[in-house]
Amino acid sequence: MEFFLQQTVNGLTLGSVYALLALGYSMVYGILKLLNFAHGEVYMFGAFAGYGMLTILGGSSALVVPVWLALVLMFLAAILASSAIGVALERFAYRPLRQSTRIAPLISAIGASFFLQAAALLMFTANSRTFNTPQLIAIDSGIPFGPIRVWMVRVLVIVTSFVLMVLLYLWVNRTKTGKAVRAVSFDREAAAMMGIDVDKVIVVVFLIGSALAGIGGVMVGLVFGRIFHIMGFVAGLKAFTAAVLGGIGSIPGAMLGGLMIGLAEAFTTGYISSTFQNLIVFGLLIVVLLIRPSGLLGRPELVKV
Amino acid sequence: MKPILELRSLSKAFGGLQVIQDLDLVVGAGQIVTDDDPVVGQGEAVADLDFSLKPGEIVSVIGPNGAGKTTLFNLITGIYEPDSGDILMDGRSIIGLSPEQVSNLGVARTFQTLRVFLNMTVKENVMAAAYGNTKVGMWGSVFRTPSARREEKQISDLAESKLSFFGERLMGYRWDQPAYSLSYANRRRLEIARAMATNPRLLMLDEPAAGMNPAETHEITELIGQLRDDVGYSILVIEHDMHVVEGISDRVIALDHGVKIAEGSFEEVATNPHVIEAYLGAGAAGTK
Amino acid sequence: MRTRFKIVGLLLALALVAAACGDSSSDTTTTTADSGATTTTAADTTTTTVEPMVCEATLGFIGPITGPVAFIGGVQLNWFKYAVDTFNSDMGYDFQIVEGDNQFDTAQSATLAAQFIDNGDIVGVVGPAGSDNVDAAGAVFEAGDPDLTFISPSSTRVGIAAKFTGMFRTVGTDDDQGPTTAQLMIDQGASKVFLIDDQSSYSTGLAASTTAALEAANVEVVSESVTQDITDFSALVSTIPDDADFVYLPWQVAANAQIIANQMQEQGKDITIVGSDGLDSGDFVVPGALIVKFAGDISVIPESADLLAGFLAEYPETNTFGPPVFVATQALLEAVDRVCAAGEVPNRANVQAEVRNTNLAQTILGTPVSFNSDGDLADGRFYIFQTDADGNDIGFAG
Amino acid sequence: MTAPDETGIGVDEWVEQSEGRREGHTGFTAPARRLFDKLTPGSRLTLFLLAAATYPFLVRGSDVRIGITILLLAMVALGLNVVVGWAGLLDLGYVAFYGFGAYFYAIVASDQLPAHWPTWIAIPIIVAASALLGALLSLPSRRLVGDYLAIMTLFFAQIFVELVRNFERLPFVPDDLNLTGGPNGIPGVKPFEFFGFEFNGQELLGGTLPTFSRQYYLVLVFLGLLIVGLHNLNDSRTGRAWRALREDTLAAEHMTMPVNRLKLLAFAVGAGIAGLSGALFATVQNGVFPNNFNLFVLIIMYAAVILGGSGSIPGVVLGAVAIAYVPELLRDPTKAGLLFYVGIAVVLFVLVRRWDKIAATVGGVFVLGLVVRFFSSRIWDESILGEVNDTSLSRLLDDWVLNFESQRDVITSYAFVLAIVGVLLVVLATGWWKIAALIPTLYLAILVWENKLVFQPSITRQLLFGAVLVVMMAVRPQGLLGTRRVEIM
Repeated sequence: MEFFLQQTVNGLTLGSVYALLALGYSMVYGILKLLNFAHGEVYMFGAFAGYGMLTILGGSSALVVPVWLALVLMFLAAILASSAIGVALERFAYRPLRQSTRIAPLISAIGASFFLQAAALLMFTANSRTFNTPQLIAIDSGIPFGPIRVWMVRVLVIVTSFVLMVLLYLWVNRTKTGKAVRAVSFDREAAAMMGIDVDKVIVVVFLIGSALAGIGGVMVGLVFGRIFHIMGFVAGLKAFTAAVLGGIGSIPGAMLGGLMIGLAEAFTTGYISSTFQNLIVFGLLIVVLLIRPSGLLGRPELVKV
Repeated sequence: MKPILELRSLSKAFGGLQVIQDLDLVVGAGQIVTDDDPVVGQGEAVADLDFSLKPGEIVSVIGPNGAGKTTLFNLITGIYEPDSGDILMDGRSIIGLSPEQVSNLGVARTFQTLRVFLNMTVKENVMAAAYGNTKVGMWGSVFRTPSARREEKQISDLAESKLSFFGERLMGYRWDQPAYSLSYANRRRLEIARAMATNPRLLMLDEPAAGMNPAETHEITELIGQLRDDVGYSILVIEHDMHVVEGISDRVIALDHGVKIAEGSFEEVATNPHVIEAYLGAGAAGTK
Repeated sequence: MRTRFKIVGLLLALALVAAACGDSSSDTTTTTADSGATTTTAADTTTTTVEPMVCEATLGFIGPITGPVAFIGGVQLNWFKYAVDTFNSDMGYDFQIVEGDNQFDTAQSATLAAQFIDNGDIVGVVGPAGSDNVDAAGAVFEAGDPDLTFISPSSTRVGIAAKFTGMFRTVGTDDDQGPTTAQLMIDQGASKVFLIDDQSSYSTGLAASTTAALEAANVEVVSESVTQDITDFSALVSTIPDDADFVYLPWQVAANAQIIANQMQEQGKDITIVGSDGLDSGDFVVPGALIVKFAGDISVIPESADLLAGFLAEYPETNTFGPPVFVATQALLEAVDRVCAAGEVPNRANVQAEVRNTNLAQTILGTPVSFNSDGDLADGRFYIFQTDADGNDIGFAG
Repeated sequence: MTAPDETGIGVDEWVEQSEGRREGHTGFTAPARRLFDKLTPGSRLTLFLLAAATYPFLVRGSDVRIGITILLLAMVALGLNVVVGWAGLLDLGYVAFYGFGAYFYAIVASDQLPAHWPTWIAIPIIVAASALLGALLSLPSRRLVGDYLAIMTLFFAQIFVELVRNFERLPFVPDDLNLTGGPNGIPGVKPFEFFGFEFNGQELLGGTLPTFSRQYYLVLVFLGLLIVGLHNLNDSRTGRAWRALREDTLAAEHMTMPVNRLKLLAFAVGAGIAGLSGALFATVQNGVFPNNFNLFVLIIMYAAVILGGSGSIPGVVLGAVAIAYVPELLRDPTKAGLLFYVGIAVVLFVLVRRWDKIAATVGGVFVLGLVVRFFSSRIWDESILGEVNDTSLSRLLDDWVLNFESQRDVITSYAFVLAIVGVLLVVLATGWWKIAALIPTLYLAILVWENKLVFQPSITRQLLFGAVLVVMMAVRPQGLLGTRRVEIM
């Protein structure tokens, strides 16, 4: 039982980070039908921005401000950097290709991804950076969860992700801009004719999706420690997987997909084998897709004949 | 003579919404053999007998929006499987067959939403549809064997002859133009040419005159007549334009909410009170 | 619009012509100009054949400067530049370098090997890193020019140097390190070892030789493995049995090992970590952990400490993959120096002959370096260190 | 056909003309494109093969090797083009078939197994096995479309690498059977040998054709045959059916095309070509390693197809040339520098358009440089004493741009970010504001180039390659030789 709970916590932590990334992925897809392969790089820059802020504030060991303030400032820095990059990506890599085939922006995304990786390599070098979170938030701090204890940072990650997801869900469903987003993702041309500024809506989506990725980046830095210039590649793939698994374009689906992959990875490692973790998780996902070809919460696309 | 196509108490529902209900329909030259079915009225059977003398029959399906007309097409061509009932082609059930198998039995259709292969040339659009009637395998094509060349020539001739059916509209330089460069009306013509290239016996046209101006509409009306007269297709048409329906139909079937509410000659159906009611007193059905 | 494009086209054409001219002119002045690979400093225009006593040479570098393991190649490139600069300024030479980025891709390593063979200025190569890249590049070197020396600063698979005439390496093999590590754990009374490899060529080789030695001594080995690109090990940490005596990490990415140490602490797993030389890095500071190092503690050995300080004054960071590059470059440059001292013009054959005679009494690694007939280190020794509470590495009796 | 329809014809002609405009038959590339269009496919291929065949005589061995890389990429990209460009199936597992072919050949042509198969037997078996594998893997994917298909096939690609890397550890594999060599791969793969004729460095008919050239011609022959075969296939009922499938699967199904069988066939043909290319790759590299078949390699293949023009055979070949050659071109810092400054000039002309404004910009940048240098050197003399790169371009700018002696990394990092922000501003600004933003941006770009990028040629190479991809796609979304496509979403 203790082992099971431990693995659940492990999986939830990882899964909530995947989910945050998948949300941005899924939103962009929903609105542009575009696989934003540079999303992982946005996340990486968020992580580095958070790290930069931490360094400015004196580093984990010699912080000049209270811890909570440092965390807030780190997240703010990440949100700023990530959303700026996300919006720039949209404007310069994707907007010129909006009228072309769906597959063309894929290469722009990959080019942008190469560019951003190389830029990070130039600015931050290839060496990993570590947040040294235990010096920030003691490793024996935490809340009890059955027989085990959950480190405060994990609590922070899981709670923050859930809160953000709920907020996002409410925003999309309740606010005027959120409704505009849904309108544009449903039918861009009709939305434009109804007086919705499609460009603006798309920018907003990139802004929010990238901000979430930035937050995810800082969280990864906090809870797992290591950030490096190509961390975005694998994370981006996981986000893509989570988004598709959940039903691409669906916000609850992205959350569910992310959590599911996180938990699947944890339980596979815990109960079966770490060596074949990827094999087993991929096999599992293939089965899920065979049973639900449009993802967990995705709806099959309706074709008017 | 047996009918080409026959529907027996066909039903199809989507999520609680009954789209097609107990629909019976018989197309083609021949006698209706559904005497066990109470819904089929005797009057229609008589009307059918009249047409049996002609090489093909043109039946129009009319009805207000949401009446289930396109669903009917989709059921026949195998996109949907009916909940109950039967569809017979040459007396054989085609329930459960894929659209590809149905089309290989000689049923070709066009689409209301216009589904030409946009990025292929006009001629290629038509040539592609000859797939089912040609045989050369992949290796034959790769090595351009003599039989492959011969067949390729036949496909090309077939496409040109089908396209030339439309006179100047789809001729000459247009053959090598991508289909997306065609006007709306020409895309409709291309869809018909493409359907013809599958070598069908039954042609199903979904709103062939939609979006056309009066001159073009007139043209398409004549064309549908020619298709039957010159080529000998049996034709099932969905159409809103009552001028077209009047001009081409041997028989008209009116649907409303998936239920057949009238059947007979154009005059009979157009004056049928159920049909007028279905169109909510709109002049379209009433004036003619 | 139209004129603008014409102008652009004209410019592009001009640029192409210029590029072509640049090529041909350099071709005529230096008999074999490089055009495929990168010269950080352009080749000098004097021809080597006229004045035989001018000691000139160009060294090539192959490494993963970008790509998935850029943390290896970046530091290695810096140490390579640093070594050449140091040697040039100390000895008054003007040796040139050509850097080649293989992105840790074997196909690119092979291409770079071919380019270096074609670049007649190059008398020796440092690199590549990774046994698979050595295999790919080595095949090209062996077929194209076995006289061209290449000294790999990080490839540990057994038997690989024997395959290629021109290959040397400045790190010990898995057969040197595995048994040393196993003996360490056996001496400490291990009965159960939890071993995690990272699915790289380096890691699996080391894991295999260590496992063999441990199992020969009846120590139970529980093997798991992860890929290098994951950064969360908490699920794996949960599976570490509480009765394990050691967790052995033969890893390349020291920062990942730090994460696993943190997560072990988080989950209350108080088990000593044993690391391979890959964890010899500032990224891994875990008090109590045992690290098997290929070199002594270079920050303590006075000569090495000076070099290290000099390096850090110029470049931001270092890690365990750097110093062997310095030694490899040193071996090459001293060989060139001896060739010149003998009054010969350095070429690939005589440089390789001198590299074979390498006998460095003192290196930055703190150990003497010489090569055996295969090109492996004659004496690949490993040292064991323990990190103390302050994060310093202290010698460990073993 | 009675009433002439003025509107329809008018619309058609207008569309036709606009298409002509879009297709680039005006502007500076027009003569080349017109010439290209006039050539028959056969003469295009002949010209290409002639040019390709003379290439090894003009260059050095290492360039021949790069040529091999290019030809191999062209081959494997042509196979991908069948699946993606023609049949329209987003197959992200394609690299697995490439790897399968490579590993298959490596296993039967090395010391991994006791058996060494003759090449002429091995190759057909490998192609058939790869095609079969492709067909098998397409079976579970049949119900999936678009991105769901993409992710499913992506799993296959990742599973392949995992399997290869951990083969010996699989539970059902006997301990002593290490078929794939794990992370070490399989070195020492034998060259192709057809009836005693080996494609390596042995003497050939008394001549001395070097190894690389032999391998080059071997791949070229395969590529030539492949191009002919694919061209024929494209113009056949199968090729048309694939493209119909891509355009509208549902309509294709109604037009007598067996959709599932055609998808399966496309997967199989693509996989077969990938398997063949993989076997060639294994022999060219003398070995196979798990990293040769990772997602990065897949990305490069996709880039070749899409950049060249998805669906077009000459386009894909050109795309492969561009994708494989540009990074090699960028290895040389002199050429990279040239590309950078020519790039700046191009940007100037495209963005500014007017001569007076261009002159103002160039003058402004020049003056700004002098002013900055003047004041900076007075305040902090280390800003002009730094190391200068030894390329001729850099020496030319030595006395104009700043060269930091210390703090170079930090300053240039900030300058780099500022320069990128500046680029964004330039694109967004209009009129003279654009010029105002352009001047400091250009200056910063040159500053960063001379102080940072020239010293990091390998990283700069990545940076420029990424930028080139983005710019090329923005300029020609349909790919270099692709035709513009209409897509209804």
